[in-house]
Amino acid sequence: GLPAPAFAQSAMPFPPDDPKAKAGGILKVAMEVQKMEDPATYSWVQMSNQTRHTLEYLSMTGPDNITRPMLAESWKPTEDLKTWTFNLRQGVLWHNGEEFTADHVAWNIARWLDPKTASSNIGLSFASAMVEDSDEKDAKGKPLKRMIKGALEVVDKHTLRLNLNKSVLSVPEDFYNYPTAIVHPSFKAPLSDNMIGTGPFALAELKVGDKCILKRVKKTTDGKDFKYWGGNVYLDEIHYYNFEADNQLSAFASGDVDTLYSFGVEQIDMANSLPGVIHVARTAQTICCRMKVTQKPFTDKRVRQAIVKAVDNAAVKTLIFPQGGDVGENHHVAPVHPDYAPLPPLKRDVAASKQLLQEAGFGNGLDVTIDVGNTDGPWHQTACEAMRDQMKEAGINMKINVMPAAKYWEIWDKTPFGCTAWTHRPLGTMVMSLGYRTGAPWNESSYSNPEFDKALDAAEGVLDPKERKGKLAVAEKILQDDAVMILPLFRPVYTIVTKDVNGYEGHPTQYHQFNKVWKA
Amino acid sequence: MSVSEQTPVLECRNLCISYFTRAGEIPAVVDFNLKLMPGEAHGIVGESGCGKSTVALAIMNYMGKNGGIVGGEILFEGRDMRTMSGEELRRIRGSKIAMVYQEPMASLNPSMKLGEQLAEVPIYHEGVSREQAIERSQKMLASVRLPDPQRIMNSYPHQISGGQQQRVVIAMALLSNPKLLLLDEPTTALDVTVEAGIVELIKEISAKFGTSLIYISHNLGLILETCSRLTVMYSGEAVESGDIGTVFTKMRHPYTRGLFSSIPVPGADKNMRPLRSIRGQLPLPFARPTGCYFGPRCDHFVAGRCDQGILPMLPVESGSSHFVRCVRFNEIDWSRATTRSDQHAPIETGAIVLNVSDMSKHYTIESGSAVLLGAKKTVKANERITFRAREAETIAIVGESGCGKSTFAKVLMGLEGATNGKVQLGDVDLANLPVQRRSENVISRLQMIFQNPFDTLNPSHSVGSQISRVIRKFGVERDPAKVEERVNQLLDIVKLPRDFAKRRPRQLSGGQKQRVGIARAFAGDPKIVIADEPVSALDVSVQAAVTGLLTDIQRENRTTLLFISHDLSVVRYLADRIIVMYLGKIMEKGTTEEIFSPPYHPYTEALLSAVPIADTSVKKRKIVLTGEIPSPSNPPPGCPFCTRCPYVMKGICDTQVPPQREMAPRHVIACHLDEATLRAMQPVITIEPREMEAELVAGGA
Amino acid sequence: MLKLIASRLLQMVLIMGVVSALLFFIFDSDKFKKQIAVAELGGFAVSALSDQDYQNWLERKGLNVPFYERYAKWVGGILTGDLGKSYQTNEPVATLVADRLKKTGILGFWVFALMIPLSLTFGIIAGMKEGSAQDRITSFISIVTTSLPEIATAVILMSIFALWLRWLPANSAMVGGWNWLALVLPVMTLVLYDFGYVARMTRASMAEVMTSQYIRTAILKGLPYKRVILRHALRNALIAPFTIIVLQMNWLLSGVVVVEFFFQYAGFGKLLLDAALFGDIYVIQAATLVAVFVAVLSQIISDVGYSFLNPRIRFS
Amino acid sequence: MAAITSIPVSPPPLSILKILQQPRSLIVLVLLMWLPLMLNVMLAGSISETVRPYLLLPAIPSALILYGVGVLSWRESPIAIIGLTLIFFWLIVAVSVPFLPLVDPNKPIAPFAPIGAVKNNHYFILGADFKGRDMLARTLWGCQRVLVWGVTATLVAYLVGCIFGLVAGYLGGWWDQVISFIANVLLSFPVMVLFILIMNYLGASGFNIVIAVTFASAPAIMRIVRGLTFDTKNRDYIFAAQTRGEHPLRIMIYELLPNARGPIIVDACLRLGYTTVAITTLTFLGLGLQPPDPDWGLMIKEAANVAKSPQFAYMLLIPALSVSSLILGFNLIADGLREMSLRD
Ligand SMILES: Nc1ncnc2c1ncn2[C@@H]1O[C@H](COP(=O)(O)OP(=O)(O)OP(=O)(O)O)[C@@H](O)[C@H]1O
Ligand SMILES: Nc1ncnc2c1ncn2[C@@H]1O[C@H](COP(=O)(O)OP(=O)(O)OP(=O)(O)O)[C@@H](O)[C@H]1O
Ligand SMILES: [Mg+2]
Ligand SMILES: [Mg+2]
Repeated sequence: GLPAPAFAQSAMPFPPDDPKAKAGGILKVAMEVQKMEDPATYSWVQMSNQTRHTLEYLSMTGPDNITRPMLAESWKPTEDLKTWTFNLRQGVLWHNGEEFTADHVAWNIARWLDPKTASSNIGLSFASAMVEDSDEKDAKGKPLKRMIKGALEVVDKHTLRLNLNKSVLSVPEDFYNYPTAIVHPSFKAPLSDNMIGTGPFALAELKVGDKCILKRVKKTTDGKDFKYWGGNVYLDEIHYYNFEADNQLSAFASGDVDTLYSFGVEQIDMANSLPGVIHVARTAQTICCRMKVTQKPFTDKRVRQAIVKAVDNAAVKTLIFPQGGDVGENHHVAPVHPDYAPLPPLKRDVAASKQLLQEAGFGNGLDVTIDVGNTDGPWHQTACEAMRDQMKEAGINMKINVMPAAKYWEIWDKTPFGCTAWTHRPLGTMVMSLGYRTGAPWNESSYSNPEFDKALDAAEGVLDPKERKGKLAVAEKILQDDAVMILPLFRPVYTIVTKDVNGYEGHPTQYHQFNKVWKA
Repeated sequence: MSVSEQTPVLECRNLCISYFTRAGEIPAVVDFNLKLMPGEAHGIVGESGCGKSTVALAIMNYMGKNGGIVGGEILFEGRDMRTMSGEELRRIRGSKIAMVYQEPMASLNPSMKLGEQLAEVPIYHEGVSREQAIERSQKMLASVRLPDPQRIMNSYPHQISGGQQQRVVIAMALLSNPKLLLLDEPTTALDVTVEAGIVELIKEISAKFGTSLIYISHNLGLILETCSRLTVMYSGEAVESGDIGTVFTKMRHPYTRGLFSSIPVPGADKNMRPLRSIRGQLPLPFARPTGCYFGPRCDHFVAGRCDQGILPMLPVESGSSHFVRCVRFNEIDWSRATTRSDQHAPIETGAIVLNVSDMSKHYTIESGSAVLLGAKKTVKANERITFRAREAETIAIVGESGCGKSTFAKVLMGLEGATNGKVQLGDVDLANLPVQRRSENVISRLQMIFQNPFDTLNPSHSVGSQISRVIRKFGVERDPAKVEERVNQLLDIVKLPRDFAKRRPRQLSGGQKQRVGIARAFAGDPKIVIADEPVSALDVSVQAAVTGLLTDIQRENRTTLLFISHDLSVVRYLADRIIVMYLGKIMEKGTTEEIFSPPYHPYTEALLSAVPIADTSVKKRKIVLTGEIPSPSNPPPGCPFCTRCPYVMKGICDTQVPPQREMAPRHVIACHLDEATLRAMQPVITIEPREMEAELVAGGA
Repeated sequence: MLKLIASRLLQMVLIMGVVSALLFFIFDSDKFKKQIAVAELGGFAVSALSDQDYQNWLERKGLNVPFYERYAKWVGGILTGDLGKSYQTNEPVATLVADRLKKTGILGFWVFALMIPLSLTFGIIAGMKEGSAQDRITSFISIVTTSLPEIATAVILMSIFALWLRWLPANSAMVGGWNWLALVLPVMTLVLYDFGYVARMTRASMAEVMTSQYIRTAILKGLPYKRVILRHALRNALIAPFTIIVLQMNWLLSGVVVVEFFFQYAGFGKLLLDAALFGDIYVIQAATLVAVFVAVLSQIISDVGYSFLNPRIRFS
Repeated sequence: MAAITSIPVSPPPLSILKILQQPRSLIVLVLLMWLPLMLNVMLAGSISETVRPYLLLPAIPSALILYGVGVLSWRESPIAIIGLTLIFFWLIVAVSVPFLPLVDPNKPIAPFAPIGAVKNNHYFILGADFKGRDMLARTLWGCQRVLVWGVTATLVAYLVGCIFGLVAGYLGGWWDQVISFIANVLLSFPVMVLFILIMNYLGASGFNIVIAVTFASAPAIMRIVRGLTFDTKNRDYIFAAQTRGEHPLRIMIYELLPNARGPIIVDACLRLGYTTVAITTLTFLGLGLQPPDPDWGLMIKEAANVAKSPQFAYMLLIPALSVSSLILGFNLIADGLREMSLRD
């Protein structure tokens, strides 16, 4: 979390009310409409958008990438960042009329940590600091992780304490990760059958692959008036209409919708020609062409370095996203992260690359194959193609093996060399911790460097982002030098809204926050 | 009444017709003249492809996509049809000129009821009401002697038999009482007995309605029976025309003469008086010689005279209506003109090689009507066939279409298994031995010549390879050079140039294909050859060549020939013994002599009477069969012929199977008539003393 | 005829049995199970699952029992009218399929309603005079429209009529409720793609009829040209295309997936595509059964109709 | 009296042409053209880059000669010649594309460069796609994959279809029952499901497209061949073969098959068109050929989004029209062949 705004205790997480705002209206959004099974196992941001205005989070990261309290009114870590106390907002009502309490949150957290839930939240750093190996074993004989006794402590009705076994910095940010929506303890999958939330909207109709209609909650199910804790909400209804990614812009063009989930860079010219406001969000969304350091030839650091050195990240970025976006520096921390520490800019060095190859025994050239799933659009492939052309000069023959997205997800963490899309995360430490810490479940490169882990731990021990930058720089540097990946760029996210939609801002993770949006 | 005072119904003057094809312009008809008086019947004969149909269609002014009249005029009732507008033509077509085509089935719309197709004619030509039109159609159907016109009006074409279809087409043509009726081979597709009925009908019609007729046929016998005048065409031009009597007896063109000498008229004999075919072939339209088109094939050809310029039609005597297109017709000594072909001693027959006893073949078919689930029917294609064949003997099997001739051949060849009985080839019983299980030896002893020359050769392989395959297959020769030698020998035998071995079947004419078929059949030195209607699809002159060929080969190899045919005149010429079949059963069998002279089986009698004979000296007794052939799946329980037999005895013939009467040794007749009645029968064919100026058929030697 | 229909129906049941067993078998492979998991839980999540969790998930989905047991259960379900639930949407398959069928039915109806008259007219005009200018022009149009891939036609039509002229909606998702206008572009695309094929078949058939002897007979009977064409040629010329048109039913059911996909029209083809990509076995099963049914139905219709149109068969 | 019109005799054809028209030399030429192209595309990965282009050298003259022979032997049918020209245009491009002065078709140069633009020192004759790759190079290179996989898939489907059709048609009985039933099963399977199952099961690759197309097309081909076999097997020349005791296999292959070739070739021309579309569609749905090498289906797929803005429509139109021209070519040849066979 960031110090100043995050601790502004009474502040709402939303932008201030617009005095010109008008109530009423329906906001129509083009997006893939997916099913809502269990928020804890959400695998797509789209799913969370469908429930974001019903099921809320303890915190909320705004379009500016700053995390503010939401259902939690405030939080406070101890100095060592091991004990976090969350004061929950009072007067928050569930749609069934019950009052929102710390027990509910505790129930949610415990559920995430239960291996049976199979929630990806278990990979969040706060979560891994709350579990330990148990006596139980899974089918393969690996011990099952269970929550440490006392890790979760309900202090009083509106206070909750997390006792972590190591310092974790990103607890508030973690609590806005999309599968951490807080459900009522009466929850039973599938969610869409009986969704009880605290947000201003409730699900009125869901047809997967077709539409998802949200309506303002006026009354609780037990008949009381429902007053939303977050103040004024203007829209009457939010309609999600199912459009495949490729078709969203044409849906917008033909006036079917007011806004859309996102459109690709290849459509920006068309978008420019349409009446509407284009939002370009700066994000840490990226592709990571990572090498599995446990598989030949990438076990040899020199090979990896040779590959990395042969590529000019800036050139790749400019080619693919001429406007917006940031150049990547092969350590996965983005300029948009508050704790980003700039390192000396990367230089392409073909000679050095050749030299390294020579040393590694690939003097006659190196043949590698990269798997590309284009999971986030065809630009993955373009990036790889551009890199291939650059690598060729260093004597590296990179073959590009393109496969359907679904196929790619089957092998993303297994392939020796793959181009994986990583979504935005609010803090630099978070991505590093998820993807590069020894043994982390999403450590797709199987990278394991105790030094790096130590540096990362150190960085995660510092609350103040400015101060943290220095520590993170160390981790960044180690990761960069170990040449685990080519991370050429951080992509911008494009959306478009009609002129009469106000109060909308593009979010780095395409999270929809329509609480204060109003239609003219 | 003097003919010349009337306006002719139709007059063709110097008519020239061409087809425009990718190979260029094909002059299909050149300088054709014809004058047709009211009530007159004019015949046009000629080999296939000589332009007969083209003339007929030109008279209708319908030349198709690529045809055109390039010269001359066609006057219909004095008016040139070529100057008429489309609408005028439409009004004449179908009302004043009508046409009947070769294939009745194809010329009727398969998806319209016959009644409607008939009624159209008066509706569109005379504007009568529908009811009237239907009534008239019905009457017309009755007057072409169709039974139950009501039912036929409501039928679709495929629901009636071929003979009935042809009658419907004729009725359609007659509906508007046309001045001129064109008949383009109206009976070629029909059985002889049915043909006889139609011919009878046409004669009646021309007498009754006073309609002028143009009758096109390649069958001189038919023309003789129907027409009063005749034009002989050769390669696109008329070569001779005149009154039937004159032309038939005093022909003046070598081609006409050639045609007549290749027809197996009574009196021809394969040993004593073999047929003579015209040598060579009809030239292709664009490869015609200069001068006389017949020149290269003519025995009287004189270089420098016959190959000069364009020959005109000349009157035989000034003022006569007998014209001929030959510059030397006056110079030829017609009485000495023909040198007879070689005579042979009759072949001695040898031991019995094939013994068929009580062979039956039944097919089981699913019932056609699908509403009844799974009803099965039995088609008795062959019933208790019994006969023996000797070495070097020719046995003919005759009968109408569908009587089971081919079925018998298939059983013999092992393509079908017999249901009952025995077929003994030497000591092997072939009755139930499919060809796959037959030994090489048996297979090579039995070979077959197929009916349809266009079907008998695989279009994808060269002639040589198809013959050499047999040679290699039966192990006659193996060495490639010897195989080739043998192929060449065979081609020589069937009188084809050796370089035909490299040709593809499509480059061959029908007769040539049939000869290749024969060469192929004899390539394996078979002992028995079955020839399934090998000549019925061929022109007379080619037919003569092929039959001659068969006898020659038979004489040389002492092959037994099983000759299947529906044409009694060929059979008479070729066969030693004849088997007459009807609906799968043998009606009569005996030597050729015995079959062609009384006593007859009533069916044989009718068949004989139906065969048209192109000989003015032959007089026939008319026996026209009525009724249709019963369905082979539901034959009458007694004598199969009882439904059409003029001698039928109710109560006996239709209930009891007739006895096999042996009239003479090995002359068997299956009939209920008592022996006395049978013996008292009059001959069908009698030959009157000839009045021909030259002994054409007997030949001088 | 009855016998024919009965045997076809019997064959249909047989085919359905074979096809569905085959599908269950194919989808029983680990590969497809994993694919379903990935589609449902997301790629990261599945790879993060422990084996135990994966087994649990399989059990929850009912995928851990052998396929023949599932097959038997499924067959039992069908007999009681229960087609199972979709993995992807949690909806009962029956309503899902019924809804999509209805939509595709509407689309198909309009495609037929426009395509048949259009293609028959084109085909007949062309076939009336083979090789003439009118033939060449109509043939050229039909070949070109048919040879352009559907997707290209769709894009072109969309950018002209929807994005440029703005006459028609650019997609057919019909977010604001049923909208006939939204049907225009998909129908147009399909008609353009399909009509050429039928037109060419009609042309061939008409050309053949025009060379037949009975047409010559009709002309030489002195009938007006109009009657020759309309009464004599037409009916015979329509027999062959009829079968082809009926068989287009199959194609309209599932072959239109590109168009449905492109225009976001929630029809049967799209359902099938989504289900197949997801591995949504019960939807695939149900949809395949429907497809088999339609295939057999179209065969029956074409047989019955053919014999009805063609008296030679009807009365033989 | 009417003159007898003399027939204009066509000039005697060159004897070389005669030799070339022989089936044997045609087969040699086709193989010379086709094999290098096929190897080049199918085994793209395993042939070293230096050898790869030279492989195609013999194919260029073969293609040119074939085209010449085709034009001369079909000169009577302008339709067929137009079709032939369209197809050989692409065939010749396919075999000669490595030698054409083109930039690397996969090299991103200047995104969205319009037709005729000069950007980044490159003259874009047909513009650039949204990734900045040269459309001209992509289009010309793209025909290789479409041609090779389309033709191969159709050929294999025909091989399978013919074998089963011959067996079912000629042997009849149980063989026919079983084969026809299997064909019916495959035919009533929705094509898409079939494609998706196969491509999903086997993975997306050219060879699997061949398998998928075989599964989808072979039953229909089998039916055609079976029907033709039913027609021809009652011909006298088949009986003749039977009565000289030929083996059924020989009858099927030597006697029946060659006579079914007319309709089969015409159908194959049409089916090649459908196969090409099917491959394009598969690619569009993400199941077909995979990048990196360009092919038209891929280009259409990639451009589908961008091309909705009219100024970028060329990105889609160019590959679409290319596919279309190829299919048009096959259709025209089929038409021409049919008309020639009908003409007298
Ligand atoms: N449409 C056509 N195009 C080109 N040539 C044709 C056409 N119709 C007929 N011919 C040719 O014209 C000549 C005369 O044909 P026509 O059909 O008149 O002969 P025919 O005497 O009726 O023969 P057949 O006894 O076989 O019916 C033949 O050489 C034939 O090949
Ligand atoms: N395979 C078959 N199944 C059922 N019936 C058959 C079969 N083959 C022939 N028949 C029937 O058997 C009868 C005799 O046929 P076959 O072919 O032997 O006659 P045919 O005398 O050769 O006639 P044609 O002179 O027309 O050739 C016919 O009624 C025919 O319909
Ligand atoms: Mg004729
Ligand atoms: Mg027969």
